[in-house]
Amino acid sequence: MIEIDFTRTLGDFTLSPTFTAPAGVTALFGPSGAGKTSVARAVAGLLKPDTGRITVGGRELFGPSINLPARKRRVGYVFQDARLFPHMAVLANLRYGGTRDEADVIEMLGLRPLLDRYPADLSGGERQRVALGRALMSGAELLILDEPLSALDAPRKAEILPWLERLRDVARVPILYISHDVSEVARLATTMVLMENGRVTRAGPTMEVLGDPDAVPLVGVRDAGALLFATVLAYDEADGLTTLTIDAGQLILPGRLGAPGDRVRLRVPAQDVILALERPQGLSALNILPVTITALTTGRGPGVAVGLAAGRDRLLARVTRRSADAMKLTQGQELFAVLKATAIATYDIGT
Amino acid sequence: MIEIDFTRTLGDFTLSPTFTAPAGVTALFGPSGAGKTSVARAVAGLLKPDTGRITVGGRELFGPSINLPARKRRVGYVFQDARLFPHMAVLANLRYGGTRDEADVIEMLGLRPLLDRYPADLSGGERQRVALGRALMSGAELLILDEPLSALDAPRKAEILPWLERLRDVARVPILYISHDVSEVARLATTMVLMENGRVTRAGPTMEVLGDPDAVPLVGVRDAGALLFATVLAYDEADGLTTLTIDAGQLILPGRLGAPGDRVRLRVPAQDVILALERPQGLSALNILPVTITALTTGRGPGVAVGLAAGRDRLLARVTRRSADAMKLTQGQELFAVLKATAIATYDIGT
Amino acid sequence: EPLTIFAAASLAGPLDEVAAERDDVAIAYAGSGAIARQIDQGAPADVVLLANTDWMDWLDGRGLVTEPRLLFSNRIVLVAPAGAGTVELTDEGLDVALGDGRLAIGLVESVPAGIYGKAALEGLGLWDEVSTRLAEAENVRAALALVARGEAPLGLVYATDAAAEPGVSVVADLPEDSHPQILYVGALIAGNDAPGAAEFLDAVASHPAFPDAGFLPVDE
Amino acid sequence: MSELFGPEGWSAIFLSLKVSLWATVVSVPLGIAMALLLARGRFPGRGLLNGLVHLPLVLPPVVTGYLLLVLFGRRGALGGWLEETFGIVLAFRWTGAALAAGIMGFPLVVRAIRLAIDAVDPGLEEAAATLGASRIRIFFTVTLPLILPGVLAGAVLGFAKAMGEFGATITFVSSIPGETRTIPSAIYGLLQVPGREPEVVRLVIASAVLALGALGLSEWLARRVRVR
Amino acid sequence: MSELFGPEGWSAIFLSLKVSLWATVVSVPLGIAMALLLARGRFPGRGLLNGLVHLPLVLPPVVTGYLLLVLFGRRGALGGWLEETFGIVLAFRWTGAALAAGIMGFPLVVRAIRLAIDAVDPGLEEAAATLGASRIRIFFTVTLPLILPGVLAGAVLGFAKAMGEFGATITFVSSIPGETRTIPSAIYGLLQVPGREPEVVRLVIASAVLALGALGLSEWLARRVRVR
Ligand SMILES: Nc1ncnc2c1ncn2[C@@H]1O[C@H](COP(=O)(O)OP(=O)(O)OP(=O)(O)O)[C@@H](O)[C@H]1O
Ligand SMILES: Nc1ncnc2c1ncn2[C@@H]1O[C@H](COP(=O)(O)OP(=O)(O)OP(=O)(O)O)[C@@H](O)[C@H]1O
Ligand code: MOO
Ligand SMILES: [Mg+2]
Ligand SMILES: [Mg+2]
Repeated sequence: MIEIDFTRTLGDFTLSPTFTAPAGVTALFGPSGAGKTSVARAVAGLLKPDTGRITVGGRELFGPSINLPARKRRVGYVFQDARLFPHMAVLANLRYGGTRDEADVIEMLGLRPLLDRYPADLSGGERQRVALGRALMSGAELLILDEPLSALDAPRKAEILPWLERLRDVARVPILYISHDVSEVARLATTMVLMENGRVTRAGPTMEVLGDPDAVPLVGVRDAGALLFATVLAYDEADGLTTLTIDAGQLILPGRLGAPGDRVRLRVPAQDVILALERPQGLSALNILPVTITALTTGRGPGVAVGLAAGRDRLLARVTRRSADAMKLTQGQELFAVLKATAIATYDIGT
Repeated sequence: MIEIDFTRTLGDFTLSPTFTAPAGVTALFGPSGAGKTSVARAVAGLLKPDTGRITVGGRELFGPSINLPARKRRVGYVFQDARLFPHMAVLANLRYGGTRDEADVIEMLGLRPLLDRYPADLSGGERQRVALGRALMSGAELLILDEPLSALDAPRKAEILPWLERLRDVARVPILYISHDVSEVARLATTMVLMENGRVTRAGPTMEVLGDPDAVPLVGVRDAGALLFATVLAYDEADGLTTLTIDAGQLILPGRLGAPGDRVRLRVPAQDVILALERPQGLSALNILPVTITALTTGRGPGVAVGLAAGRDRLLARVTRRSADAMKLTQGQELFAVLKATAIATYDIGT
Repeated sequence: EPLTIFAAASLAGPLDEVAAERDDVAIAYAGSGAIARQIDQGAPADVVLLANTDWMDWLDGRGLVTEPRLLFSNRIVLVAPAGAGTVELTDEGLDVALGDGRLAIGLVESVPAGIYGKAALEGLGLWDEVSTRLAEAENVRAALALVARGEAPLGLVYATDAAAEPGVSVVADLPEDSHPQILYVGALIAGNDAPGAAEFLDAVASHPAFPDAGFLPVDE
Repeated sequence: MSELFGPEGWSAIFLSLKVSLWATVVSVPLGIAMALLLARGRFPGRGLLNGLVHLPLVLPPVVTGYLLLVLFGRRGALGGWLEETFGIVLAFRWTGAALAAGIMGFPLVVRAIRLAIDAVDPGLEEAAATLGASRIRIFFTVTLPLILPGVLAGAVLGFAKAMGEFGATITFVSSIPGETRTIPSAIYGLLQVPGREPEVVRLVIASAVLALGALGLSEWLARRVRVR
Repeated sequence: MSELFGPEGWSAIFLSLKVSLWATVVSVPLGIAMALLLARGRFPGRGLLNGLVHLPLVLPPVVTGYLLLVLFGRRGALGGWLEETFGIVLAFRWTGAALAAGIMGFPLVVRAIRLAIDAVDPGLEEAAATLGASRIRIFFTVTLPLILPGVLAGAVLGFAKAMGEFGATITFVSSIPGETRTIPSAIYGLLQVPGREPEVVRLVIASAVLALGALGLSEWLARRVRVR
């Protein structure tokens, strides 16, 4: 539980974020210069608000009569610039804040060959991995990750994300996550906080924010999409596909996504949803769901955001206006959503 | 034209890249620590190869008897860490190397409100924009961009990319571009150079590399996809769609993509291509192309990479093995590829 | 062009008085050794006044000065912080007066006051008793300050300095024959016939400020 | 070998070394503390303290020596107290010479360290704080290693100054063979007498060799500890 | 006001200011050049040069003064040549006092600047080079502004040292009223005469006030130029 409500002026920039987020991962999302890093610094005790209150998990870190020093906040902070100690080898850097899960962290981040190196001899991505490892090993009660994966290649990201999920779900460490990448955010974030110009413009459960046609311009057209919760039914060893149930039916997705009974969450990018008036046949797409149109939002561009209900689940589709006209889409209309299995690939699946 | 063939040892890391790239944008792509930044530094004259040769546009920058100093190489370098001059305000930083296109650059990068600020008061993304602006304004004969957009949000990226394209196409400045983001690379890069462990594992025209089913594991499963060249036929003002012709037929895509007759290029992510045995009807996807299967590559995972020929154009699709089996996909088979217009959105379209 | 005098620092008080009566005299004070070397390097001096005949001989030997002449003599006295009683010039007397303290004196190998003081102690047969209990100072004024501050219970200084410092009392006069005569010598710089130089030297030799300060005439 | 300098010369050399080493060893930690106070502290009188530290540089050494005498002599305000309370005697002792040398070199030590402190990236200290490190731990594990080149520079400046210090030393503790007659005092004495130049030259060379040896050592150490 | 120090006192104060300002003004640019050479240069004899720069710190000031006298005296090797060739006379002139003060402070100036140079991020100079800047331009637009706090520290150390320098000055150029009698020389002269202590105290205070004023000024400037 993170409760934030403070103000602070920085030159002629006024930062006054207000939001409450439950346990889990809280994503701060917004354009460059929105104030995301500044919020993180305030939470970590590196930037003193002028007035207000910051509470994490019931612990008041800052308030009218309290201003806990940074070292007592037990915050593991991965800075936007790595901030490794230049005079220590990688291993000493990693161990500086503690040695929790040392072997696992080193393994997961592929740091073994780098342990004796000094930061000056690391590449940009290597530095960021070490900084991440250092924060993970510190045994912090709150993790702040400021674009921790932005310098990393996709395969490396794919290795690190499940780890962060485990921290979220197993170790139950609350995480404040700053990123420009919606697929990361969607995968990890319990709560999404959209910031602009020092203020919070929208905050709420990730599913709601991402699935909200009205939030499309805030999130970015290409990044809009819905989140679904699904339950694993079975995994087919032979063809490597997992069958899941959602409220509206079944989905078949590649990869082993969990043991039967596990709950997983899926991001379905709006642009990867195809609408069909009739159930299509002979398609390589394995997933076809009956849906009802709940909302039609026309933006400035040539696209139309279509809100869909699939049972109690909500989906978001983005189609061209021409298609919408040709198909005569209207609110309440019943039709079919085609989801391509590989577009909802492992990368977007969080447990 | 960039010709690179040198070796240099860094501790126990050996860098020995060899590739030739024609004019345009050359993307260096590869995992963290592959040696991308080191290659860039060597080209810029900041890292001296032990032996070898570096030639750009016919000018020998480094060779057995020459080692041009950095300041004479006329290279605009956007460093992975911004490296702004901390004692100069933003405007002075921008003007340090020259004032080419000053007003345009400031506008495009949204730097106007920052001009009087000092680097210490900028956010991470703001710093990177200033660094980019400084390099753009220097009137360099070669631009080196080391992850210039990684700290930027999607809308900001979308503003900057067309500018880089203009540099490539109008000003004809060769660009060496380092990025982890395939969609950026696909959009910009003429040539793609894949690096791993200090060496070049694959280099060639971006279309070939991205469209090659064998390159899928190198590029990353989710990032694979093909490039198409298309010619603009018409733009429909009413519904905001552009009709284009490719060898195999017509495509209809959202947005004004150019004037009639313009050549544009499109990236079609493999995971966004749906295969159908028969021409589907009543779909929101506007683009259906007859294609022939040219290759079927089964990887370790549950997916199958399907190489497709659409006339003389090549496409790449990724389907599950189960679908491939159900549809009895075989080489030479003729079927239909369904491309969702919004999946090939403006973001992936380069002129 | 004022007349430039290079003078031993211990002459400072009365020499200033002499100079004050004229408006064209500049005096540079320093240690005798430094002055001699500077003259050797062509210092713009017209008159040189030293507290040490060795350095004057050194200059004379190099033909750098003309007409060296003896000006005054001085005496060495034993001083103690003001108010102290007289001290007997015997081993025991000194031992008692010193206690666990030290005898302040100019550097005994090099500072004129120290050289004379050492000679006197030797002449009195006291050297062995006190040679390990000295506090050798950079110049005689510093030695005097040590006594005046009470840091050293005894000091060997010029009678002239003792007379001018209210913080000390003379506790014993050293017999004149216990050390070589303390001589101040003056000379003109060779090949530099500055008008008034010889006259100034004469004025110094005859000025009452020196006897007033305790300087003694030279016994020829 | 022993004839090169004679017993007095050797004694002066050893004494100078002892005095200078002690002056350095004591003034470096104090210099670090003072530099931290001046660089980071925000308190009234900071400017005055800064001035006080620099004073020995500004005043003629003799004046500093005289002030030391007034303060730390046996009759001096602090000297008497030190002697009664701790049995520490500075007047006419090598300890006093070390004090004089240390005080004369202190502004140099503090300045070098302060420049290094001002150059430390506060972001690294912030990072250490978020990792739970206490101020003390941050100082010893982050700040101190990062300022080591400055500390070394300060130490070598302090040592060299101590080797060359003369005016304050001789005024405060005079020149007692074997106790306070350091190389500069010995040289000064020799210079006052005609014809002793050869001995002066030998002592000058000895002094230069020692101090430049220390300089070389510090440069070598600095290269080793230099932040990578 | 003029009675506070008497004409001689005022003359010493103005002279000290003139000498110290010149010493500082000349030694700072030379110090920057020397610091660059020592910090960045790779040439045989670098260690020796480094040692030579530090020598005035190590040697007793009197020795330095004698060396200057021997080298730059009118009969000295360089002194004669300078006088014949350029008509520059240093011996027994205020210019010589400035030379002595400058040389004595030079190691301090160089050290402070060198520490600052070592702390400059080479990445910024690289960035400037890729932007086409020549070495000269990089120096003046990037390196120099970044080391300004170090240069200021060096300047104030050099100035303070010059205000306090005595031994080398009096040995080299004597203590000629109006020409080379700086505050420290004047204090020395006054100390030789009983009863002049009040004048000494006044001059000490004047000297301290001037040097600490310079110190305050430099701190203020350093805050203004401090890299943001
Ligand atoms: N002095 C050195 N000693 C040992 N290894 C070094 C040294 N300098 C660089 N390296 C290694 O060289 C490799 C290439 O570094 P480079 O910065 O070029 O990588 P990169 O491809 O840009 O990576 P990233 O995407 O993470 O920025 C890295 O593995 C790095 O650790
Ligand atoms: N001292 C200051 N004076 C004026 N503006 C400041 C100051 N410090 C920070 N700012 C501004 O505050 C805003 C928020 O900065 P912050 O670093 O929190 O942004 P951010 O959301 O993390 O951006 P990015 O994604 O680019 O890292 C920026 O516009 C920045 O320019
Ligand atoms: O004339 Mo002095 O002051 O004893 O050297
Ligand atoms: Mg930020
Ligand atoms: Mg890199």
